[in-house]
Amino acid sequence: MKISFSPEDEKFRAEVAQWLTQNLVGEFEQLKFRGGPGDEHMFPQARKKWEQKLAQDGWTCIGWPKEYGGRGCSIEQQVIFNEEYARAGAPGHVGHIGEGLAGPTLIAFGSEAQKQKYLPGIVAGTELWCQGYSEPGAGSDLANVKTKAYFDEAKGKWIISGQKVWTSLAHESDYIFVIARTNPDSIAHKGLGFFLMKMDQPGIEVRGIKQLTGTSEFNEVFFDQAECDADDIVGKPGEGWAIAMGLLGFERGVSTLGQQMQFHNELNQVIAIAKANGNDKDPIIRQRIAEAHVRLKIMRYNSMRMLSDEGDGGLKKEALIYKLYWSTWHRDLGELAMDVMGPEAEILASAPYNLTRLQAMYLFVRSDTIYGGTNEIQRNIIAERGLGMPKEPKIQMN
Amino acid sequence: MKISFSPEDEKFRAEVAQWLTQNLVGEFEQLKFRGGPGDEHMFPQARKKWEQKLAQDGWTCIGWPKEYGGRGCSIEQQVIFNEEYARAGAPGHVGHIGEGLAGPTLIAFGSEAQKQKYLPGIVAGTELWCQGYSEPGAGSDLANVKTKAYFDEAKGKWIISGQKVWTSLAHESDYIFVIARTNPDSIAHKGLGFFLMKMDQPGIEVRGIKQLTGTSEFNEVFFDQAECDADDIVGKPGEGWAIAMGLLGFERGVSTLGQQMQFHNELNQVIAIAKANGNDKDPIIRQRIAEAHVRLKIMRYNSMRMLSDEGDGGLKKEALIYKLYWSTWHRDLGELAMDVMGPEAEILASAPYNLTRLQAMYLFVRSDTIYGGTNEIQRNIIAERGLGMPKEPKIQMN
Amino acid sequence: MIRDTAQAFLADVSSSSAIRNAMASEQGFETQIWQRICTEMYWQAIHIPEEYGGMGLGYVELVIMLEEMGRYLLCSPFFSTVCLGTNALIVAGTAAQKQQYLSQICQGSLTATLAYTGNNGRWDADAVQATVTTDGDHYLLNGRYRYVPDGHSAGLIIFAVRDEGSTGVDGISLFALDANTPGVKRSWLPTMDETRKQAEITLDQVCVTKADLMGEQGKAWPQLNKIIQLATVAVAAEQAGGAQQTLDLTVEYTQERVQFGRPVAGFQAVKHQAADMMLRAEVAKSAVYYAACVAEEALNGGPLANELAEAASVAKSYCSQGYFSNASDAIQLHGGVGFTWEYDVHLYFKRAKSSELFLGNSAYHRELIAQILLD
Amino acid sequence: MIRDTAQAFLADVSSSSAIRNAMASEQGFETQIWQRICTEMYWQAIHIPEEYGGMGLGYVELVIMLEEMGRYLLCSPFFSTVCLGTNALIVAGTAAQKQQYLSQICQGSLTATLAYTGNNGRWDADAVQATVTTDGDHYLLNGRYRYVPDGHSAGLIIFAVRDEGSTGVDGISLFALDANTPGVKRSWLPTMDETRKQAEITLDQVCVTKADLMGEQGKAWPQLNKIIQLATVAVAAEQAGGAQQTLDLTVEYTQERVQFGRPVAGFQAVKHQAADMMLRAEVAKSAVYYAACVAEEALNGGPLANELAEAASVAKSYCSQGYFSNASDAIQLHGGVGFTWEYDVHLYFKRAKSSELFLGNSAYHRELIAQILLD
Repeated sequence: MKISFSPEDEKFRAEVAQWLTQNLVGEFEQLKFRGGPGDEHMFPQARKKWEQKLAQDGWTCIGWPKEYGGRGCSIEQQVIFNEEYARAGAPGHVGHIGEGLAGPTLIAFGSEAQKQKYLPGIVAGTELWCQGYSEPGAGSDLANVKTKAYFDEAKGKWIISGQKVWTSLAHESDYIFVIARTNPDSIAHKGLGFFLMKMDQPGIEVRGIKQLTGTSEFNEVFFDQAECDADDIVGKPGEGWAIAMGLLGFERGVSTLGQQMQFHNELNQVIAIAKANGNDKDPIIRQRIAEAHVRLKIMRYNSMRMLSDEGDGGLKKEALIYKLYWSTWHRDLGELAMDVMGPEAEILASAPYNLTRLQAMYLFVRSDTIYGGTNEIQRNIIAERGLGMPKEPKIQMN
Repeated sequence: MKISFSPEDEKFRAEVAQWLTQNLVGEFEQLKFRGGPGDEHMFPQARKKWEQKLAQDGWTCIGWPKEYGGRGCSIEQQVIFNEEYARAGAPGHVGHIGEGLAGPTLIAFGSEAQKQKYLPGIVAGTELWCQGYSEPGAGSDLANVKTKAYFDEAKGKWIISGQKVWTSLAHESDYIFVIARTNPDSIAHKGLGFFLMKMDQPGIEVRGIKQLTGTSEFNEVFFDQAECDADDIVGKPGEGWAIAMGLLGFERGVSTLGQQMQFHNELNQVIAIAKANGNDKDPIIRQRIAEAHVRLKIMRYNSMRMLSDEGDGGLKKEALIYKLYWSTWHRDLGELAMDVMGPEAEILASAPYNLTRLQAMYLFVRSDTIYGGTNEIQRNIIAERGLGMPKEPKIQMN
Repeated sequence: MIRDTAQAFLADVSSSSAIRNAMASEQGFETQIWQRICTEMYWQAIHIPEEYGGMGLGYVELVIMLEEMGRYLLCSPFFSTVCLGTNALIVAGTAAQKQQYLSQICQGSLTATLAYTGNNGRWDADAVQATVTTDGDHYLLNGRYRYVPDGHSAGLIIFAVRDEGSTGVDGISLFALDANTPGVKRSWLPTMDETRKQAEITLDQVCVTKADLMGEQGKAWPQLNKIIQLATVAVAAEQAGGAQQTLDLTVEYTQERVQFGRPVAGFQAVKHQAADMMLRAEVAKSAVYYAACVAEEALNGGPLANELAEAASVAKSYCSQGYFSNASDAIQLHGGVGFTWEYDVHLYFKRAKSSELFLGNSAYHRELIAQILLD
Repeated sequence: MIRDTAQAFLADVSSSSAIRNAMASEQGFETQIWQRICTEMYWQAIHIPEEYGGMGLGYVELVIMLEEMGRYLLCSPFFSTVCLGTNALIVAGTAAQKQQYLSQICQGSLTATLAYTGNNGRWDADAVQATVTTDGDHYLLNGRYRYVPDGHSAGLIIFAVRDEGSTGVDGISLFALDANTPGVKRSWLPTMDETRKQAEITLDQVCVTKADLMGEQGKAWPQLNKIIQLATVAVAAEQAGGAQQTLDLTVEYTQERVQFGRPVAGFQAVKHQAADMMLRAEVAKSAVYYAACVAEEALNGGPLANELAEAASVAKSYCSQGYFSNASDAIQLHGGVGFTWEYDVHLYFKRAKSSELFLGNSAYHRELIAQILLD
């Protein structure tokens, strides 16, 4: 598992850190530690500008191959970049869906024309993406997708109708990738297509979902005869499931280490509060802070295992458990934060319902154990794929 | 929920306490705090003698109606008796299967002849009972009973063949009650019979099961053409399930409060060790001891709820959760005991494998969450009967 | 019987929209509903002795009401008025104070609360930071309170203060003051849980007389402690109700919600979580019902009276965890919609945390019990 | 590769019946198997430098071996000899001591252990209670040790002692003594976990020379601490292996066992418990592999060397809980048979508890981490 950083890597680290120190200033100062999960709705325009600033100096999509505009950075360098980025408090990547999901999917499964058309905008930070996966009745159950696509021969376009939900940044995005059913008679995960669609069109409407935080980071996206160019289906109709599954793999990449650095920042905030209010002397709080630290440290080691060793493509066991592990950790951190603050935890930043950063984190983490496959579904996946235990039986409802 | 003890009850309490103080002496001194769960195999003969001592002065079956040899004690008095009995450290009732299960079943479902034949021996402490419920392949799944019974017209007897397992005190018992399938073509819980059988007969063989404690409290009981008199079936063939279910209700009676007093004794031992080795100053241990105390206290309040209010016969919600609650509590107590002792927890009383009392408790409690319906089965029952959630679907194996 | 009546009324006045209206206001409750409670139901008088115009019922009946209010998330000054103010008057009030204030409470013309916690996050005697000094025949009160339930709207406030230089349980006094007494400044503290409002109160050279003092100066810790313990039982009762309601919401939702071709409630993982939730709700109730019996005897005499400290901590330590766990599981088992503002689950989730923190969390009460057991 | 070899060999020599034979003996291992390990596999020499005849491999390879030994529950003096004795010699031994003892260990003619804990239940510097006094050119050692792994069978024992009157980390010295030195009395302490034996050792006016002293008198805490930390990583590695094996046993058993008409493994409650077990096993491994890298650098230099204290406590605090939870769940998911002596699950369950207690449980290590973070 040993990840060693060569002298060149350490030089790279210094370069990243220096660039951030020099550039995360002025108008970008306000973005520090903002725009992460639970805070995605904040400063979208300024963060888009920041994204372009990154792009100018080649700090977007650094892991992509050079031929597609990336830097072709090694795993180690990507780890370093993400760590330094988070350490500096640089804001949540407004382009992360494009860089982390849409782009890699296109690189792996897209046509040359699709690559030419979409990748440059992602690299430049000028075109933002969102994802259309979950549906209201389907939850995490991709096999239950009801959004429909049919090919209109007259128009020469795919026509999509249906509804997606839990879409982050839908308001700000230029494009959305959508899983829709190309074969209306198909069931389960057969007959799905993977579509690239322009958000700014009459057939698409976005409505924010008011969350328990009082804010709206997630959205519903309604498709009513929305159009998708004939060339903008990835792969063939019916291949949507395979592509979506491949994409799931991209979600567990080097960005986890950046996420962990954000977690680290949050834990440090909790520790600072404990030191300030004296709860750092409370033996029970000490145990819980230490436990949070222990599990966060191991989260990093686990990611290093995920990234190192044999890259045999198959999902390794340490990767299978990752979502369940971090989401649970983060949820526990939220509770720890509240308990460290004591009764002061209840007091808002201001009326009517402006949460403090840690309050927002505490409430928002409740989504971590739900979206992208609930903890219950994660456990099914672990048992079935990781341990070969029987699949859930299909039950016929009476 | 209020359980008030009248002045008469308090007088009764004093009477019980006094009798125990005067009689739990001499040869019975060695039995103090012995013979409970996990220690059932100890001193069976002396405990049988003690049972008869109790019987002499009318302290067995005190909750039974007077017509069957009981005292007809009120619920309050039974609670008091059990509390005082455990408080005094009086030994585990070697006759508890007869008094608590076989007897009440006969009183409720038995024929007059059966009552006459069996109840006096139970009351007198001269005839011990064990139960034949679980089977090796069936676990807690009574519907899967494979032990067969057929009526041999020639002999005029029921002939029973099969195997039971997890039978406590089988070696010491005079009788066993057995659930067996009277209709060989029946499935699930239909076609079962409830039989009363003499242990001392050629067709019955008992083999101890060596447990993780190194001791054998539980047994396997093998039936090979064992015989049961025609009069010794309770109810009719096919009614075994209903009788067994009724019997399950008896298991959650006033004896729970005696059990809790034993738990209380165990917790007190743990506290004494903590005070002796200084771990009572450890804030983490303090939390855990307090938590054990809290949950034990509430266990008592919960039992008081079970015993009070409307006795509408149906199993109340607070009774449904009781097994899951106490077994989990007891398991946690075992772990607490070890952690309070620290490294000394590992050291045996003596070679080769003589456990200290708390070690035996720690290991034996592992059976609490398994026998009589595992915690998993308890949760099914709670969800289905308590909350009306769907039953587990029947899955056809491929 | 009393429970059925309460349920029927609460189902009517404490609907989801009524709760949200109350949440959105600074006052935190709808005056009209509170007036209906006071005049139609007479709940605010439930355990006030009949001599003051009360119903003269016991803590057992009060606890049933609180359990149902916790279930229906009633937004009202009931807890502050009845479980803080009224209890304080019953435990520590002079005859004149009882006569005046309890009668007004019975009439529904007065709400009340207790202010004792400063800003150090404590819930024991050291929480009391405001001070009293004697000025001839008068007393001068100074200091700051936080986390005072309904402190900005209550008509009567019982203030705990301490003699300057005193620490711990020494030197504590209680005063019962009209909230409009000069020098009393009150401001709403907006909170994450919006179903019960908190306030900050500052006392700036508040000049009061002996008539406002409850009992003896500097000797009031036993009374204050008892008031806190009685309030602790009351919070636990609300928590038990919340634990039950989050379970009920979850069972109902999972029975309706279909995923992977069947009701979510049919999945064993969901059933087992629900079973654990039921266990917690039932155990919470057992703890609360017993504590209610003890509280009753603590107020009116009886052999269990001296168990109050233990029973209150047993109940609060269990119910705090039990409610929070149930609310947390309820969000999880609701999936995405549990995360929305629209569904009610998050209201319970937030109330579970605020009531866990209020009057000391589980760890705090376990340590109190450890002191009883081990020290 | 090294793992495959280890697995094949262990599957052969550490069968259920071999384990039970070893358990039943006072020595706690079968001499013949240990000799096969020493001569055929040469594992005891795995991380001993080549100059002493060792294989010169690193802690990473050692940890792989330990993980597999934990999985197969190998009964042998490997842990005591390699992870206590050898580490102590490498960290604190004089050149002469290394030359003599490490060579003997490589040859398979010497087993070793470390004795540092008295009877106060501690695992830090205060655990050292035995004393040393100077008597001319000699030293006199007195005191009592408990919980010494293989202390009754080891050939070489490293004793930690302290100057009389010293406390804490001050005044600690290490001596390497032949176990047959006059005045050294050893007795087996029978334990609940029979797969690793413990001993009590008393030193009664044991007279030794400077040649037996390791390093400087009274200054050995940094060395002893490092030895303890290295051993802590080793225990964690065994625990990670045990966590994996209890999972494997459970998955296998539940796949076979049919109840209510289908394999128990098909019940979602069982699957989810197994999933949690896999999570714990994987996370335990991640913690251990990293700690192994750190231990390697702590022994042989490298930038991670100063992370040893933290990495060891991170690994031990997680693995202690992870293994125990897995073993506990394994018993539960085996149902009745998990409770029998015949099945192996209880052996793991007992080993999980003994290794949790040994060198400090999770709470102990969390407090060590809290000190690093907060103090």
